[in-house]
Amino acid sequence: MNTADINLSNKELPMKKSMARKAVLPLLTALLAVLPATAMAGEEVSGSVAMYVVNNTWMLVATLLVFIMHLGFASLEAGMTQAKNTVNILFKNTAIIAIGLLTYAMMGFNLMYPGDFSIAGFFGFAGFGIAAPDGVAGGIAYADGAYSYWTDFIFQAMFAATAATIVSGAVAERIKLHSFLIFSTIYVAIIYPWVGSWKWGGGWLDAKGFYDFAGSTLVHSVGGWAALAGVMLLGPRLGKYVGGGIKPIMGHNMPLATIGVFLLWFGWFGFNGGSVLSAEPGLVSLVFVTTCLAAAAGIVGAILLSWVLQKKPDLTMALNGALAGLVGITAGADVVSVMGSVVIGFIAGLIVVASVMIIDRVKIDDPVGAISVHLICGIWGTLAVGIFSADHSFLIQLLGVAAYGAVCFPAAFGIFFVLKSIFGLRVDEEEELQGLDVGEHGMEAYGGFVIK
Amino acid sequence: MNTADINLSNKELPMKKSMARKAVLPLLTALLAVLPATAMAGEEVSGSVAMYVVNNTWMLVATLLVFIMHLGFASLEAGMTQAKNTVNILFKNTAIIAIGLLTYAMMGFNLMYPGDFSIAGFFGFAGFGIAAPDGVAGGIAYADGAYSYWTDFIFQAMFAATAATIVSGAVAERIKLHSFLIFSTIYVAIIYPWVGSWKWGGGWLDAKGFYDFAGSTLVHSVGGWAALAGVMLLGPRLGKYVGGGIKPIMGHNMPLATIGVFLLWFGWFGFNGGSVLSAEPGLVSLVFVTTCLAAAAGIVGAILLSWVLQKKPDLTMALNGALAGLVGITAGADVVSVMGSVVIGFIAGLIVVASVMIIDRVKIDDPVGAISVHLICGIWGTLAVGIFSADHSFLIQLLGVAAYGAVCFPAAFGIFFVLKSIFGLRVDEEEELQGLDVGEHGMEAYGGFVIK
Amino acid sequence: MNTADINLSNKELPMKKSMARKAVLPLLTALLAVLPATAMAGEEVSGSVAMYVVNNTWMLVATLLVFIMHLGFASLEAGMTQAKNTVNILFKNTAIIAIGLLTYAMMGFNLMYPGDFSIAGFFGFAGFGIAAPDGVAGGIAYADGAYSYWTDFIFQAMFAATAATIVSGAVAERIKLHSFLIFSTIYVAIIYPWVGSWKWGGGWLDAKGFYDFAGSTLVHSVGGWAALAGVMLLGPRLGKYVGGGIKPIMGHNMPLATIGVFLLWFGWFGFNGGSVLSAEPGLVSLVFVTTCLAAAAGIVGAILLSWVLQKKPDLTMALNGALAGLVGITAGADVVSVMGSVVIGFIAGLIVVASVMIIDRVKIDDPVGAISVHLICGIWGTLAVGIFSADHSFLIQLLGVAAYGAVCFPAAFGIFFVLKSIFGLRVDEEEELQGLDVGEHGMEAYGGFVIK
Amino acid sequence: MKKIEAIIKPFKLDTLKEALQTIGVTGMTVSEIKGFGRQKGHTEIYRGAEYRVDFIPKVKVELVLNSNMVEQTIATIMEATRTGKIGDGKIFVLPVDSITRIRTGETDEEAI
Amino acid sequence: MKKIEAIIKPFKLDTLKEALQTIGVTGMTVSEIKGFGRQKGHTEIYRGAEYRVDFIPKVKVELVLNSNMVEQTIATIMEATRTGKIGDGKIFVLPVDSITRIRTGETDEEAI
Amino acid sequence: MKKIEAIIKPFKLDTLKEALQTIGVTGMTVSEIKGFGRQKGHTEIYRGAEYRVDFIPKVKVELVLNSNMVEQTIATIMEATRTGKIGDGKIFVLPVDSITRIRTGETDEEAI
Ligand SMILES: Nc1ncnc2c1ncn2[C@@H]1O[C@H](COP(=O)(O)OP(=O)(O)O)[C@@H](O)[C@H]1O
Ligand SMILES: Nc1ncnc2c1ncn2[C@@H]1O[C@H](COP(=O)(O)OP(=O)(O)O)[C@@H](O)[C@H]1O
Ligand SMILES: Nc1ncnc2c1ncn2[C@@H]1O[C@H](COP(=O)(O)OP(=O)(O)O)[C@@H](O)[C@H]1O
Repeated sequence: MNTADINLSNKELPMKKSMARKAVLPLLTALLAVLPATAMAGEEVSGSVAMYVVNNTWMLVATLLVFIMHLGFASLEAGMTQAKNTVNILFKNTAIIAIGLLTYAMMGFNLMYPGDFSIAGFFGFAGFGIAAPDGVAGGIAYADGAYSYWTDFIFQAMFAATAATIVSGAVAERIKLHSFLIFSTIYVAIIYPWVGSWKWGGGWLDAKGFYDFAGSTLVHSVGGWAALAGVMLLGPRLGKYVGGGIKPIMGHNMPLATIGVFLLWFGWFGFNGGSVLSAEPGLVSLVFVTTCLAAAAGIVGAILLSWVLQKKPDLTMALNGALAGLVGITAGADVVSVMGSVVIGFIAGLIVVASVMIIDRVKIDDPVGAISVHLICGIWGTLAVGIFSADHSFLIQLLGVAAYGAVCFPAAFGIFFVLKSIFGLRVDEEEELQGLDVGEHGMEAYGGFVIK
Repeated sequence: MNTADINLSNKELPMKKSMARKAVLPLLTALLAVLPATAMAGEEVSGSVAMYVVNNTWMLVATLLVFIMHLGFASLEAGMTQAKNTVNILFKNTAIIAIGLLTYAMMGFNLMYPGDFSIAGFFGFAGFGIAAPDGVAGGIAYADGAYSYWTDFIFQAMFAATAATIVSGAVAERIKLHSFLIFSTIYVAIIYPWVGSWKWGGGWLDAKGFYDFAGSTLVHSVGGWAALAGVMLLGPRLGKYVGGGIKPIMGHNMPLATIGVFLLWFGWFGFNGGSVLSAEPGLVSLVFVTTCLAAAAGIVGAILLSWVLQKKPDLTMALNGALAGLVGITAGADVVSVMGSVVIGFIAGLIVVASVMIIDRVKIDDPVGAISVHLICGIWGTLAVGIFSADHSFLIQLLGVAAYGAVCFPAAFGIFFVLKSIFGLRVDEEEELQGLDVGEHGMEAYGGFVIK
Repeated sequence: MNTADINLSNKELPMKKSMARKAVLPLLTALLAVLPATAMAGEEVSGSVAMYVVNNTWMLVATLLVFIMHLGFASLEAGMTQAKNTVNILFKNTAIIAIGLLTYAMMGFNLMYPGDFSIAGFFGFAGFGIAAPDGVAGGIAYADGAYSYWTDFIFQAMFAATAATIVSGAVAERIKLHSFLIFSTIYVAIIYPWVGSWKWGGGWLDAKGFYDFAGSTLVHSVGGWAALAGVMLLGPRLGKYVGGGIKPIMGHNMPLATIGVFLLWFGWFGFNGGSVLSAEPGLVSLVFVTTCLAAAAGIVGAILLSWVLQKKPDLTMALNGALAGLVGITAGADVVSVMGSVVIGFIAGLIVVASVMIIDRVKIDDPVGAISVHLICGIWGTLAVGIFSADHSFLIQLLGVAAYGAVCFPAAFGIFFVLKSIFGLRVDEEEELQGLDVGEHGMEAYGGFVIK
Repeated sequence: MKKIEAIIKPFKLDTLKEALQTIGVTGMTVSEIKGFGRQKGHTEIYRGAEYRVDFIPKVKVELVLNSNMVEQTIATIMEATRTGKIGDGKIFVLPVDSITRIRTGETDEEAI
Repeated sequence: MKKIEAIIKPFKLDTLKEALQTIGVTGMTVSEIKGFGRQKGHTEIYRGAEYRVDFIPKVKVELVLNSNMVEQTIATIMEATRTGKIGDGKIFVLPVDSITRIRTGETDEEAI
Repeated sequence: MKKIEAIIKPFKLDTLKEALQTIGVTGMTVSEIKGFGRQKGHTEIYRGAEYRVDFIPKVKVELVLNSNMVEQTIATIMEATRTGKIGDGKIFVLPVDSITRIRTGETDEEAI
């Protein structure tokens, strides 16, 4: 609307206001600017344009839901580790989201979605930086009325940082801050988007018919492989394995860990729901159902198994079970039946409990169970697509799992190894005993004790 | 779009991407599949379809908002109780959401919305499991373009678990875990959906013109009656009432309790806003306004009364006041005036403070004030509809309140009573003194103290 | 739909249900009621109506996102201060949101958006209370199909309380509760909306071409000026500055502070994204990108500078850096380039670190860094529009900054001064040493220690 | 003058406090400690790994008083805190050379 | 050798620490305790129910030193921590038989 | 009877506990304290302002035992907790007049 309209309007106030508050073209006109020629017929907005706006709005909501998952990770990791390393964990998670977003804008997005591959289906890079195509090409025509270019970027960018965050929990309480930050930067800027391009970028695995709806493999396993490599090079925390036995190191704050898991589930509505890449009602609502039922079944599975094995039901296992179910359903949330999702989640819940215990027995020290949740259940979820969806092949799914493992583990191992030889990976014994909060940051998470 | 479109498109990347990322029908085609015949006229999407997608998207957003209320309950209950019972409370809340979702899928949904009643308006059951009607019947035509079948289910399922969660807080710090879990399962699987059918399922109370917009009675009182029954059978916590006097037992973590209440309010935007069952702008925005103003007025009412009675303003009362206002407005959020919502909320704030004190004096030990907030204010809110809305009858509202009380309290009491005689309801004295975290779960909420 | 439809429908259940659950006009009919005459052609919904519903839905989502920022503020402030003042901070933040919403309904909204100014462009008041214009005037026609009257109100109301909350952190740990509450009430009821009208209400600064997209100045600086005035009149906390030196007073709960900052960022998607005042895809998604990249760059800037200056990277500075970037981009999120947003955020990150240190050295005791984050970075962000956007004048931006400072600081100082002379501003020394939780509220934030 | 250190079960503190007041004890100092003794801690499992909780939460009560008060006080403590179950705790008596009240400078008997 | 146990008001700790350093005290051990004494706790109301806060947060400072240092140290403590208000605290002196420094094995005087 | 108070580095507690059990010590009382001594705390910066962390987290172990056990126990403690680095801690021995076991009323030797 323009000033004329205002004076005609019978209710000036809001007009004046919206006019005053944003110096943009009036709404409809603005939209007309991004309409496909077919719809240019005057003031009236076409259904397709409205549809485009809905789709895009949903994708933006999904984006902010994925964002809050980073608080989920930060809370869960901090809660499951010792008080003396809390500041360090919070710091890492705060830094990672920043690094993830910036590097993804700088290069990740164009590595993951190169358009054309320079090495057929295997590697491509569309150049540094991000820039929206002009007019409709960056708007309604960008993704066939599903979302704008900027929406595409920011949604994908939120995913990127996730992979690095997964590593953070597994290597917690002993890794040198700067080594970790350098690793994360490289991994999230190069490895994650590059291997992601094989499937989501339309690369060779996509051509093969490999399926990973929202990232059981592309996000969670990719992070999980790096976690495994890091833990192996770091070794266990002091005092974890003494004289052949296992000495559990308690998480220091269970409410915080619980907040983390619920926020992750909350974010997963966007992680999976947004991966429909439109607001298509039937599909998005189906994904909500499969995602929630898998998480619920994961909780039940983990509670039952831990209750049987430990005599008492373990809260941390129930929490891991929810995440296991979520990671497990992520690959096939839109292609498995509702019953299938329950089975997938339940099995994921059993797997995560067994996996946590086994990994601990082989003396791989993963404070938060990241390897079990993200790598093991990520693999399970990816394979499950081959089992529970008629349209997908188990072997192809297996190929995909193998392909990512074959590249991500060595890549992560290599990066960590180089960093180890240059800076060292692990803080010295005294710092580890005293805690990384004082050692790396010179402060305590719960300061202000009267005696300083 | 199909491959052809892609090759024609001037910007391949995103197309390739969205194509790569989801193996579903192209967006428009997908939608055409669920269009009413009238709208099948080719590529162009009709306004009605776009409207359906908006409505459904809002209902899905409302769903995830209701989900996070479970974290709100977990945080509030944990914060308002003792540190030594924190793990137990977090565990219960994690288990309940899982149980609630799974049982609702198994039978709850079809008990609550049976379609046809076998006992006229009183009881009906549409069978076990959930399955979406094919094509448009499960899509745009399912609820006249308001939401899909899966959206309907998942939105309702999130409500279901809430009722059981309300009980958890009231019986905290002394109830046996397995007895509680069995109770919750039965209550959420059978009682909640069955009595819900009387109104929302189109049963006899609905026919009578009883009104409960979003569940002051159907959700909150239903949970509140069970809480009352449980507390009466359990008895007070050790040391709460000694020698005629009341010994307050402090909540151990006020930030956690505050996080809980704000998250509950946050979720209430979906609880009430979603209960419009469409994105209809005028109505949803009105509900947002009445809901927020009632919560605000509830805070003010509770602060004023507690300041007068206690000389100092009580944070826990202010928090209860917010919830009181929210529970109070829930029954009539869409049919009372904005001024009405302020009055309803303010009175709810006064009621909750008085109720907490009175209930404590009659030696009913409710650690978190669940009975006052959910039962008493739920009743108030339901009756308030009869007072503040011209279109509804106070007597009918009273009838509804009485009907739910007459069934829910005995039902809950009966279930608890049977469980008590079989397993016992209450942990032994030593376990209660030591805390349920160690007793039931073998761990502490704030572990990792250097001295283990 | 009507009963007839139902009986025709092949799937009764949901129809019955939605009918049962809400006693409102059937959806389409309801919408027809608010259609512009042009669209009255029968059942079929026009694209414009669908568009209106999308826009309005997005604005409502933005509203609830802004709401959760209040939990963000509460958590951040509590975490950055001492345990003994936690209840007091949580209480203040709970009370403020209530006061903010109620006063805004009572007078703020009509002060901020008076429509006609009684003193040209400088002051206007449209009367007490809120009431929606009837029919389309309060619906689709209210803001040209962007949102309804109620949406407009509740979105703006959520902003209002924010300004007062900013003050709360700066004056924490020593201000008398009632003096603070009275101040907040006056400031949020009168000052904030009045000065807001100069720009968003279409007043004189708007006419001058001053630009503040989402409130770097109108919200953050307005709050920041009041914080500065309050701190100056209060003086530093006991023991903060002794013998010329600075004795840091640690925040007592870093996970809580981190939760606060992530929730603030989360809410900012609505704070900035909603300020587009429609769901226009290109613009909202651009705002998401500039907002997130600025926050990320702010983190990086703050980490780098604090690492250099303090030898060890400071978590609290990283957190302040995120907020600095967010406050910085708020004024121009929709008019600067993506590269511009990164630069603005990075500089904001540097500024906040330097500012926190300088302000501390001049012995202005701001426990949470509110002045640096909201005032200093708010000014920076407002001026940055003049630097990074071709369409805006640096001098006009400067004028705006000066105008708000010239009115808000004296106004806040005046109100605080009067309160000081009447009630006193500061608790007595003994209460401050013992903590305001016991002093003002008679309880502890972390009670339930076995020894009471 | 003597100092009595009593290690007791936490939930007995209130009872003890009241009992001591009745016999005219005007002051005490209390702290939360962890105890290791005959009362063996329980074995728990955390994420699949067993561990022993050897140290059990106890409360330590310190009383400084006149030598002539010692016997009666010990009797009172035992009465108030005894449950007969293992882990009830111990009472230690230590000699004290002097007492000073900071506020007044009073010493010994007057300072108690 | 003697052990001095001083119960003081928490906010006095910093002052005391500095005062003790000036007279050459090289070490001390500090803990947070709760005190019950003449300084009666306040009555508060929580959710409508009254309760007495009997135990007041205090800080306990333990110093082991040469007998000849005792007098001066007591004087210093009183000076540094006295506010004249009830609840200032107490100073107890206990005999010590021996001291050993773990690091070196030095004993008694040398170990302080 | 004697009371041994050992101030040690926190991470040495487990080792010490096991060492003491091997020589037949059946009970002990442990608390978290903060220590000030030769081991100077570090200087840190918080939001731009420097501060010294003077008090270092330590653990205090209290053992009441027969006089004849003292020497051996001290030796065991030193062995178990010594790192040779400054800050290892101290061992104080105080006289004890009497011991009572609350549960049984046994006293002195029998009560240990
Ligand atoms: N020799 C000792 N020295 C110091 N404290 C002891 C000693 N023996 C026992 N305690 C304390 O007394 C508490 C109770 O002793 P325990 O042997 O468990 O049961 P009981 O009191 O029935 O003998 C222990 O937890 C410990 O704190
Ligand atoms: N008889 C006692 N034994 C042990 N501690 C005591 C005794 N009397 C007082 N205290 C400690 O000294 C503190 C201060 O004593 P109180 O009587 O309150 O004030 P004042 O120091 O002025 O006499 C108490 O809080 C308590 O910790
Ligand atoms: N005179 C003392 N009185 C009481 N405690 C002391 C004394 N000197 C040292 N301590 C305690 O012993 C700990 C270690 O002493 P310190 O001088 O730092 O190193 P070292 O044990 O190597 O001499 C200190 O942290 C303090 O808790």
